[in-house]
Amino acid sequence: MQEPTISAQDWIRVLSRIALRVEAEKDRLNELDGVIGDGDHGVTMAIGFRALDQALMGLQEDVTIDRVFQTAGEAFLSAAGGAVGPLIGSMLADTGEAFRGRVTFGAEEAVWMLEIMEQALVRRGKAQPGDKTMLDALHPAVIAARAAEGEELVEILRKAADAASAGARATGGMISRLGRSSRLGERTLGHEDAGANSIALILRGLEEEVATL
Amino acid sequence: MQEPTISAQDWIRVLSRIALRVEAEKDRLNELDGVIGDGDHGVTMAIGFRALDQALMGLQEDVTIDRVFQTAGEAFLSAAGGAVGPLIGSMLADTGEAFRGRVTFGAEEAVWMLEIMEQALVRRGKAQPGDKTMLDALHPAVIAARAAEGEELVEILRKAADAASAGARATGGMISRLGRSSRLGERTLGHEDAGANSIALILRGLEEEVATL
Amino acid sequence: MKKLINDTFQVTREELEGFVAAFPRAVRRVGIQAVVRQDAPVTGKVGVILGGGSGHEPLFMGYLGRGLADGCPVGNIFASPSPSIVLDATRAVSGGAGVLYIYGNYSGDCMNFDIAAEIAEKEGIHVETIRVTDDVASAPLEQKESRRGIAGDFFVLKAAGACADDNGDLEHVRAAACKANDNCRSMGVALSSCTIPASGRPIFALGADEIEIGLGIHGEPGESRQKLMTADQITDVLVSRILEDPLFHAGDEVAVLVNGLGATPLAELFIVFRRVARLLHDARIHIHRSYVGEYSTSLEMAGCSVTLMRLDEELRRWVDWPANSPYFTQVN
Amino acid sequence: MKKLINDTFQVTREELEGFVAAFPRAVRRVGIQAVVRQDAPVTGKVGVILGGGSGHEPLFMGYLGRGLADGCPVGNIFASPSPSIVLDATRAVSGGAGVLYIYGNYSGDCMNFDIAAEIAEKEGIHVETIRVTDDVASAPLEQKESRRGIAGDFFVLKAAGACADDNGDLEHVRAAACKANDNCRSMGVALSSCTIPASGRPIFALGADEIEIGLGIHGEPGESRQKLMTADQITDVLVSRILEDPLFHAGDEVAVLVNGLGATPLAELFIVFRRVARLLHDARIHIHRSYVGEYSTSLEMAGCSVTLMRLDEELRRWVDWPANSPYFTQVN
Ligand SMILES: Nc1ncnc2c1ncn2[C@@H]1O[C@H](COP(=O)(O)OP(=O)(O)O)[C@@H](O)[C@H]1O
Ligand SMILES: Nc1ncnc2c1ncn2[C@@H]1O[C@H](COP(=O)(O)OP(=O)(O)O)[C@@H](O)[C@H]1O
Ligand SMILES: [Mg+2]
Ligand SMILES: [Mg+2]
Ligand SMILES: [Mg+2]
Ligand SMILES: [Mg+2]
Repeated sequence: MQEPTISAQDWIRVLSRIALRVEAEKDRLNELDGVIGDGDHGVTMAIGFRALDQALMGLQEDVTIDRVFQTAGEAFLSAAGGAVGPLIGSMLADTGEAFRGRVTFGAEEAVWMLEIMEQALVRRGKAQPGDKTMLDALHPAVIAARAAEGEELVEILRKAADAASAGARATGGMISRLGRSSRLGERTLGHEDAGANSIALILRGLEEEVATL
Repeated sequence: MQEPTISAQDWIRVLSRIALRVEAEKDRLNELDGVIGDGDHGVTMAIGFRALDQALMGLQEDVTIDRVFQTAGEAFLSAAGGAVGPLIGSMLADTGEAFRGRVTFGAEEAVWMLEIMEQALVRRGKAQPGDKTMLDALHPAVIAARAAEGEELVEILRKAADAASAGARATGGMISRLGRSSRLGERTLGHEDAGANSIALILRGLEEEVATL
Repeated sequence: MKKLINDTFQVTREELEGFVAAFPRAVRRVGIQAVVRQDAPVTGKVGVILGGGSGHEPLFMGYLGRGLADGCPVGNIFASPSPSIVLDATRAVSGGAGVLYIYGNYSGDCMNFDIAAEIAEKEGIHVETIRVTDDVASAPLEQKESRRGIAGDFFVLKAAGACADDNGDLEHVRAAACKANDNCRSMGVALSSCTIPASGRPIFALGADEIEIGLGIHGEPGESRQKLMTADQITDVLVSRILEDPLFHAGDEVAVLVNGLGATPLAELFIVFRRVARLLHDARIHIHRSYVGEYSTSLEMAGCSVTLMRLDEELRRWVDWPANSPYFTQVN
Repeated sequence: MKKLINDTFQVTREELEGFVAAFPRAVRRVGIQAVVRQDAPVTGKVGVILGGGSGHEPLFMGYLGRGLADGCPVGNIFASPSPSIVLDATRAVSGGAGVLYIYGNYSGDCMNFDIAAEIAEKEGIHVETIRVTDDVASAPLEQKESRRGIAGDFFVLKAAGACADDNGDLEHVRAAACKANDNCRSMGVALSSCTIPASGRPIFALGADEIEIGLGIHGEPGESRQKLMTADQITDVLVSRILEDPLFHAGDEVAVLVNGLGATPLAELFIVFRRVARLLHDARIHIHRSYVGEYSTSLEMAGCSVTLMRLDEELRRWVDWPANSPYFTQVN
């Protein structure tokens, strides 16, 4: 049996579908950010993903996987601004950088991609696990994906998404130590982090959209 | 039987007691003005009457009736500002002017005072009956007082106050043709005029406070 | 009611204390509620007085200074200053060349300023008066002189202050102010009411999706209540009503003021200005100079007004004239 | 949500269109969301860039002009501009003498401006950065460099812009901005929240009698929620917290900024200023110059902040330096 692989065109489809999911969840993300931040996280994510979608539509038929990610990352970075622009922008762009020359994308690459994304996030944002940021969804996702190594692509993505969701929920019990909300200290307890929820949303989208390919 | 007469000291007492009544009704007057005007009529009346009260407190024992009214009018005019400052200020000051040299104040003078006040109001404000202004309380009061000529002082003041109250209520059926509210035209229908209510309030106070002398 | 105040009855007085403390080089207080330029009276210059009730800041006292006003009598919130306050300002700015009173056309202001003018004349100070009547929503054109004044005060002051600074005599300064007023048209919209501190509750109530078109700057209700529209649609209504008066023609040059009523972010005023500029462009009316910001407010009301002043050579000169005051400074 | 807007996602873009249309002699747009002085780049002069998310108008672009900023990259509402917007501004103001970035210390801004600076350096434009950290409520003094920036941006810009206008080189301009920031302390209070258009609902909820002391200018909750107090009591809290940092001493000279957050009438800011002046007088701290008005807003939030900048001879010189921009002009 041939191991399933995600093509560049698949990636365009998957990322565009994730953009729709972000659009649909924008108000919820704003609300989460409103409680302990400035209430714009959903808007910023939507602006970034709209631009990403727009940029991907302009790509040629024969585009490579790395160019898809590069394009997505640059478009997101240029359009979103805010804190998430550089963070998610770098996650995508660094993935593109790392995948230069690659033509297949299967289970193994999925784990690797998540690792690269975590490194990009930490490099840009300097967060540590427990700081109540996007990392608290991404970090458990990477651990779960690594633990699932050897399983099928969609299974790995499902476990990563589950771990990210659990991680996002767990941020409710954390005291923010980075970004705007950090000034609130203990007042952040009991409220989930908006960015961590975005990561959970993206990884869930990744799993479910890849499953429909 | 000696016809009762209101002394200068009595007038100070009566006007000060009316000031308290205005203070107590300030919110209601604001509300009336808020519906079709700018909502400050009660405040302006209170400011004017506070200053009037203050000025009367500073008068000597041997003050004359005309000085009481002069002082009251000038104090009201200087402090209140707005539309009512010149209107009520002139009503009081013109009364003082007219009573120069007078030492008694009985039933006959009460009618005369109301006539002078009406003239002062019209001279300053150029209103006509039916314009939905203070005049629509004062004008019927003057007619009622004239009709009661020959009766006792308090009786005359009661009839004037009753007519002013009825007049104020009747402004609800008028379309404003003067002052701020005139820009509203038909939208003023169904709402009583604030200034007319002030006149009713003052004349009722006059009656009741004179009755307790 | 949440406000940064101490005593609801002392708002105007404490406000003036703070104002003169903030700009001691520029202004000083005379009497209880009048403020004048620090260098008043300027000998030989016409004294320009701009006043009215408070609650419209930076109007009036924010515009005390060279090329603008010499004195501002300030009434309590939304109430004309009394004659004694007007006289305090009048005497302090009288430099021997007469005094011009500028104020919005409201019956309270008319009565109080007229009484002050009578007394000033008795004291030998010659006073002329211009009542600002820019609000097209307040009366039809045939009754132009009964229209009320809103943000147009600023343009009328700009012309009078510049002409006085150019050493115009009283007749000349009055004529400049009069021409500015004749060529000025405004209309406003409110998105919310406002609260007079001593009353403690909003003057009027607007539904969550309602706006009041053509309102007055003291919360007097306007011409019509409508459902919320986009900024472009609202601007279209305001500008088309302004252009209905047969004053502006293709080829004309105008000054534009998009004025915030208090709570509306500058960003929204720019969005309104963007549309005004487009509409004027389409009507081939040329914008000579633009003003966008809070010039004449209504406490914390949300909304804006649009003012156009048609320019001829003289008015262009007065608009371009330099000015220097705490809240408006223009260098060329 | 009632706002004068058209499309919730186009607010910043349409706002900028309106802004440049209103002041065509003063500013021009470069790229999609950057605005620069019309005469940029000024050859041989350090380019001063002040930027951040929009929603704080007139900050940032209102201060483009002589003695102030050369370029403003403007992000979406309350969101840092992206590196490409910052670069658009950087390239347009680079006159060969290097560029200084000034922005409030928020993690989003730090990341985006840093990426832009890296790219600019690769293109041969030397960039220095000052992050404004004036808000005493946001972190204790030992962590001064992690405090966030609020209205202090204005004073830091004033110093940098003046020094650049005086032909200071990049190191000199950076040092002036740094000194201004080191000597600047602010604290704010909110009486209401505000609404980001694309979100449509207030960022946070305050009870009818509650205020939020020490809040951020993006609606980030503050230090503590308290019951409404008088203006004097609130001012006492703000000023005493500012004076807690062992920076200000009897005999010092300061510049004062009482800044409105958007919906607070100027009259209330004067009442706050009145109390600030009294408190400083009692502390024998001398006010050299005062600024009262909306300098750095949070959309239509009600409330204010108080900023003090301690002056030495150099900072006094930069504060007094003339400036000319659409929303701040100072002549001496
Ligand atoms: N340094 C960081 N590292 C990782 N994530 C961060 C960092 N700073 C902020 N975030 C994430 O960004 C989210 C806020 O994003 P957003 O609201 O778009 O930006 P802003 O704070 O500029 O308004 C937070 O919920 C948090 O998860
Ligand atoms: N010209 C006038 N003649 C008689 N009464 C008037 C006139 N103009 C206004 N009024 C009265 O003044 C009242 C409003 O007073 P007030 O609210 O104190 O003044 P303002 O309109 O300046 O806010 C109106 O209700 C009306 O009765
Ligand atoms: Mg946010
Ligand atoms: Mg009224
Ligand atoms: Mg009034
Ligand atoms: Mg933000």
